[in-house]
Amino acid sequence: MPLLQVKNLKTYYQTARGYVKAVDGVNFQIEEGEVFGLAGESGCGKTTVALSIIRLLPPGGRIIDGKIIFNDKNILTMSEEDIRKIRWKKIAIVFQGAMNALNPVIKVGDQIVEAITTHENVSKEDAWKRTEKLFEMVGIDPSRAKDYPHEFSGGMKQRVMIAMALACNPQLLIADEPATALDVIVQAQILKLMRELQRKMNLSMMLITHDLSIIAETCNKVAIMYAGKIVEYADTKRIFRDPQHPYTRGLINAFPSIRGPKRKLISIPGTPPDLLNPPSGCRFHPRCPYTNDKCKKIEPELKDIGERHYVACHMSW
Amino acid sequence: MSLQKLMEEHIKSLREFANTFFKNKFGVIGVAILSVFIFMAIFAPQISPYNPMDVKSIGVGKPFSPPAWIKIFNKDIPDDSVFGIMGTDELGRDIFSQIIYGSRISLIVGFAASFTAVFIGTIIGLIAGYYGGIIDEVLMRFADILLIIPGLPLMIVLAAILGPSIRNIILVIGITSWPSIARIIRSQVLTVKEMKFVEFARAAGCGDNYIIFKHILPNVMPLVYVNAAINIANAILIEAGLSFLGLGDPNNISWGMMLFFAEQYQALLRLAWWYIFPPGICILLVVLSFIFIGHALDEILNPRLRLRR
Amino acid sequence: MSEFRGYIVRRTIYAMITLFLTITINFFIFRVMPGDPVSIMVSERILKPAVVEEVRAMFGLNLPLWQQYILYIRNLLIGYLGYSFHWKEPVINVIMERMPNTILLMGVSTIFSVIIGIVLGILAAWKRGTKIDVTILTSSLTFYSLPVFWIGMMLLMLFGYYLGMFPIAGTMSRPPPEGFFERILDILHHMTLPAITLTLISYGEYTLLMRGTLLDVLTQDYIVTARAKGLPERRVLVRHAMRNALLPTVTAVAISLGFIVSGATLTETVFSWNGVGRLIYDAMMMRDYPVLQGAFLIISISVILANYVADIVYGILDPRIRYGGQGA
Amino acid sequence: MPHVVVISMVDEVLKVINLKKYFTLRRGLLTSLIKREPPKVKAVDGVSFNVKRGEIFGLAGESGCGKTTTGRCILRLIEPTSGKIIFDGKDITNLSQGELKPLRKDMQIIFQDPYESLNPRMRVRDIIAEPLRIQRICKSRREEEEMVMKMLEEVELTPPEEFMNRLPHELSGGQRQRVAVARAFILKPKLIVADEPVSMLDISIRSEVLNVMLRERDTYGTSIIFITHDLSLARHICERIAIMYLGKIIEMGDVETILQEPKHPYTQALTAAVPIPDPDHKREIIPIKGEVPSALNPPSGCRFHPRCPYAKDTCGKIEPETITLEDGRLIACHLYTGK
Repeated sequence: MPLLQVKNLKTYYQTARGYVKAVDGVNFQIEEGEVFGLAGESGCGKTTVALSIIRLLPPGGRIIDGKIIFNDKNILTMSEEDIRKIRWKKIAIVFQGAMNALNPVIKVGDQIVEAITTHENVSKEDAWKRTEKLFEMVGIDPSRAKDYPHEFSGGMKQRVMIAMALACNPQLLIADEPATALDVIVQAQILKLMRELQRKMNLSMMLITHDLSIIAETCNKVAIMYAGKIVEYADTKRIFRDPQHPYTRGLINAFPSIRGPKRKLISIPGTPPDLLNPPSGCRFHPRCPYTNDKCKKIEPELKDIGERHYVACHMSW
Repeated sequence: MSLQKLMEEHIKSLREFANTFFKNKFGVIGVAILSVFIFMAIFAPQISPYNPMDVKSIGVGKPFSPPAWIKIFNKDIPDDSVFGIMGTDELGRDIFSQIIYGSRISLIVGFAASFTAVFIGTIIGLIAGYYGGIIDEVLMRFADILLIIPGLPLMIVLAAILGPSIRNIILVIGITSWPSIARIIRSQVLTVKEMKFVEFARAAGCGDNYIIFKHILPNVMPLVYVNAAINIANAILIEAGLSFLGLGDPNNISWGMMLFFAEQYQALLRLAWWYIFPPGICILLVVLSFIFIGHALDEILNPRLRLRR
Repeated sequence: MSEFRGYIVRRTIYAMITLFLTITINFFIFRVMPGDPVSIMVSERILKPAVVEEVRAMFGLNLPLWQQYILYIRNLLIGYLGYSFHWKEPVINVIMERMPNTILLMGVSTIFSVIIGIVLGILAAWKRGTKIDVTILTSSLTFYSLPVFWIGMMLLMLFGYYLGMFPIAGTMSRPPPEGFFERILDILHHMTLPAITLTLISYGEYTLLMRGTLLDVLTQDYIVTARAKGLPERRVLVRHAMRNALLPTVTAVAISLGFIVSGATLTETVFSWNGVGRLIYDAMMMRDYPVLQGAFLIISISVILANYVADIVYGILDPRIRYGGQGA
Repeated sequence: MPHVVVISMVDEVLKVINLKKYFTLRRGLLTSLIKREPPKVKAVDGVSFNVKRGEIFGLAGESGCGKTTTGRCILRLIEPTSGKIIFDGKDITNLSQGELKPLRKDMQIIFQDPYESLNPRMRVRDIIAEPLRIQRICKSRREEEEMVMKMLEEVELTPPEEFMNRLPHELSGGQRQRVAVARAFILKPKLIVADEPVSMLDISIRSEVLNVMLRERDTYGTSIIFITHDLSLARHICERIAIMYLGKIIEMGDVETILQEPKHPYTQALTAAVPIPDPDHKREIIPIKGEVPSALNPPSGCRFHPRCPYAKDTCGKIEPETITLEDGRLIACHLYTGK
């Protein structure tokens, strides 16, 4: 039984001009101890998937359809009180905006203590001791728990966020672009820390990023999202070695590498679609080099082409 | 989402702007109320049944007569003790006509004083924000002082020294209320100034004047409009206050001045509610209409509050 | 910590500059404006010759302007503001006699309006888009748009003249009632209507500000974090959102003090409340310029000092300033 | 007027000598009266390099290393504190903005943020034509329009008629950036500073914009200073590269040499930290810890020494001078100076 199963998830945003179909029928699952990557470009709906899982959509956002089954229970039908108990205790999340994810007027230690005491019946002193241990674990001097967020650098703040995320020993950690705004060296340090902690604690992790290189070195499995849908979903090595969907191929080819042979960078023509009025049929068809009539009319389904390699494309194969 | 992107998304052609504006409930209500008063002000001589100030018309009704429709509730009042639709004042003049003529002063003072303040404020905000440094420091320090000094006492002092006239009231309100606008404009200029299109213009060899008028001012104007609307509302309130204190122009009746006379001639003691009620409500409506319009403009032009991630 | 000290030093110096410039502006308004400056400072028609001589000497009215300015500053430092034409006593005495009444009225109504404003603002933001929100917004805007003196007149006519529930004028009954508590009650009785008036016009601004700031804060990333941590909604609101939203409100209270003083001037006039605001009105009607100048100066100085205190409080409340860093 | 191509004797379009830019922290009027010496941020602290004609020269490093400031100083958008900028054989360090104006048509800039780089109230045609108008290039409106149309075609915003009258908000990020490229190239400049021109664009459209830029460069023989934090991208675009750390160039040379065999410990760490889009790749160990210290109080000696795994006593005391190694690279590190 997988830890998390997302089935046909549809999350739309209501705007003045109509519904933005940010997530439109997404399926995937995360096994225990697995690092699952969700990759895609800006606006493809990957963050919305994360927010749907903990049911914290911004105003206007609504889950229209689907199931999110976590530990055999459907999160989407739970009461507000029940989902509140799952947040952080079972599913913790590290956000993209490391800079602003901590409350500027509360000491960082207190913000972690608060997470612990909300979910566990421990005294403040014990929680504080645990906080100091967490600080050590993520490589920060425990005495700095008494400092305010503005006294930390960007990388340190993200470490604090990771410490906070692990405060209640969650089963699933969602990391939404955890290192994007940071410099390369710090980014590498943060990712390394996350990999180590994941292995040590046998955490299940969902890593959301636009950067395929990060996926390549971190995740076991990966799903590629395009315009609110998953277009390809398989083992990471498989996807990099043998990408099937034209979008995945384009994306991989667009990434420059510092090692290996130097090659011409290839781009995907056109621009990502407006999710208010997504293209008919396959959403990638206006940018796809292999488009035929079927692609314009019929939406391809995500099909297993063997060895749990799923592709949503009429051309396959 | 960057400020720039937000700004761009809300720049539309005039027609589109009008469409958006009239979809905004506040905007429609504001414009509707305001049009009524502007109509009143323009056609005051045609609409008002009597001359509100003319000495010859003293005695059109008895002093302090309640409005005629009061007879619906109390039939015992004799016919010659009621008058018109709003009654009469201490000299028996028609209050309804005064209300109509009063709209002229409110709107004139509101627009003129606000124009003065917005004009000064925008220029000072542009200069302070664009040039920065010591110029900015001096101008903003000066603005801060004017902001911090209690406005009405300062205006009372100025008006008392300058003497009562519409021009002086406009001047006094104008020169004391520019600082808040200057501050807002300045901070927006600081943001726009840092934007890359300004830097590109400099890299292409554009001079300061060109950059200020071609690149910065157009991107500051939305804020100017919003603040002009709010500023008119405040100017109208201040004019009423000054007139109520007896600093109004004695030759032109205004709503504030009506209340000044009401107070002076013991209208409260006589429970002459018909004398006190209408000016206050008119001030409220006009002020509210500008606040509504400002609010609507703000929502359309300055979408910070509307677009949440 | 030195950042904080720097902040305090900066604020102190700014307050001093503001004070100095206000005093200077005050000097020039009354000497450079059209009209005979001597007759503004001293009235030979009304005052006794001895007094006239004293005032002339103290202000050096025959000396060049810059020497007058030096004398003016010296006089300020020793608390000499001139001699009232109307009350026939030193201006400072006339003002100080009325100061407590104004402080009392403004203090009470500011406290009430801040509390009401903040509570309604939080409520409106919390129930955003509901009927409660719309009602609070509309009423706040309406009271903000009404002339303060008109609200005073309506209250006075209804509760004073018509229902006779409250006194129609003054600060205290004449003669004052016997006994300490009776006197306090008497003052409160007189103060009710003016205080309500002032509260009504000033609470709206705080409501709108609190609502706006809170809505802004609620979209911040750290609020999403707090929710994601599974905190109950009430705790997110109280512990995480309100603390950040209250900070700007502190500044707003200080900045709006000038606005409240303006309101108080009108309110005191309507209710014949024996304070500095009413004094300004009376002095203006009597053309008692020394009192007008003095009252304006004292009020301005008080507001500047109150602002200064608020700045310091803000610095203490915001850890970004208290412990240095990118704050301020 | 026939376009006279002046072939200069020098094959360098730009020579930067010991460029420094110290920012004085802005303080209130009063604080500056009380304290004598205002704190200074040494954003650029003695940078020397040159750019050959038609070359793409990379300026890379982490945020706050001074790469952007260097780019701005070269164009005199920021006044350098000291040093020399020799552009096209002319010392432009001390020219007034007025004297600089005619030279401005030979040097241009492309920015990172596609949303901030175009005035939201101007139409595409006006945005692209702005440099023409400032420099008074065109004699008639028709000539101007033709040039704008030609430029739009070159950056593949076709048909040009369709894009001419658009406002920036009617364009996608990639299209905006192409407008920025068109605007920068319309005067056929000799040098363009491209400050992270694609880092805010989605990966799938990056190369399109880059390719447009590179093709323009080939057409006009423009030199480009390519400022970037992305070493993988730099590798694919640049011919030579300079790695900056806290206001100094610590290693400079041919891009493949520097990135494949980095010699400076910082460059080694930086290249090792770049993630590789290949799941089979085994990550190298990054030997350094911590983050970049503040430029307000840079470390003494070699600025990298507190984080350097090979730091010796000398590193904290003596600043390493820049030396040339046999393979032609320049490096500033005591491991190679022999001290």
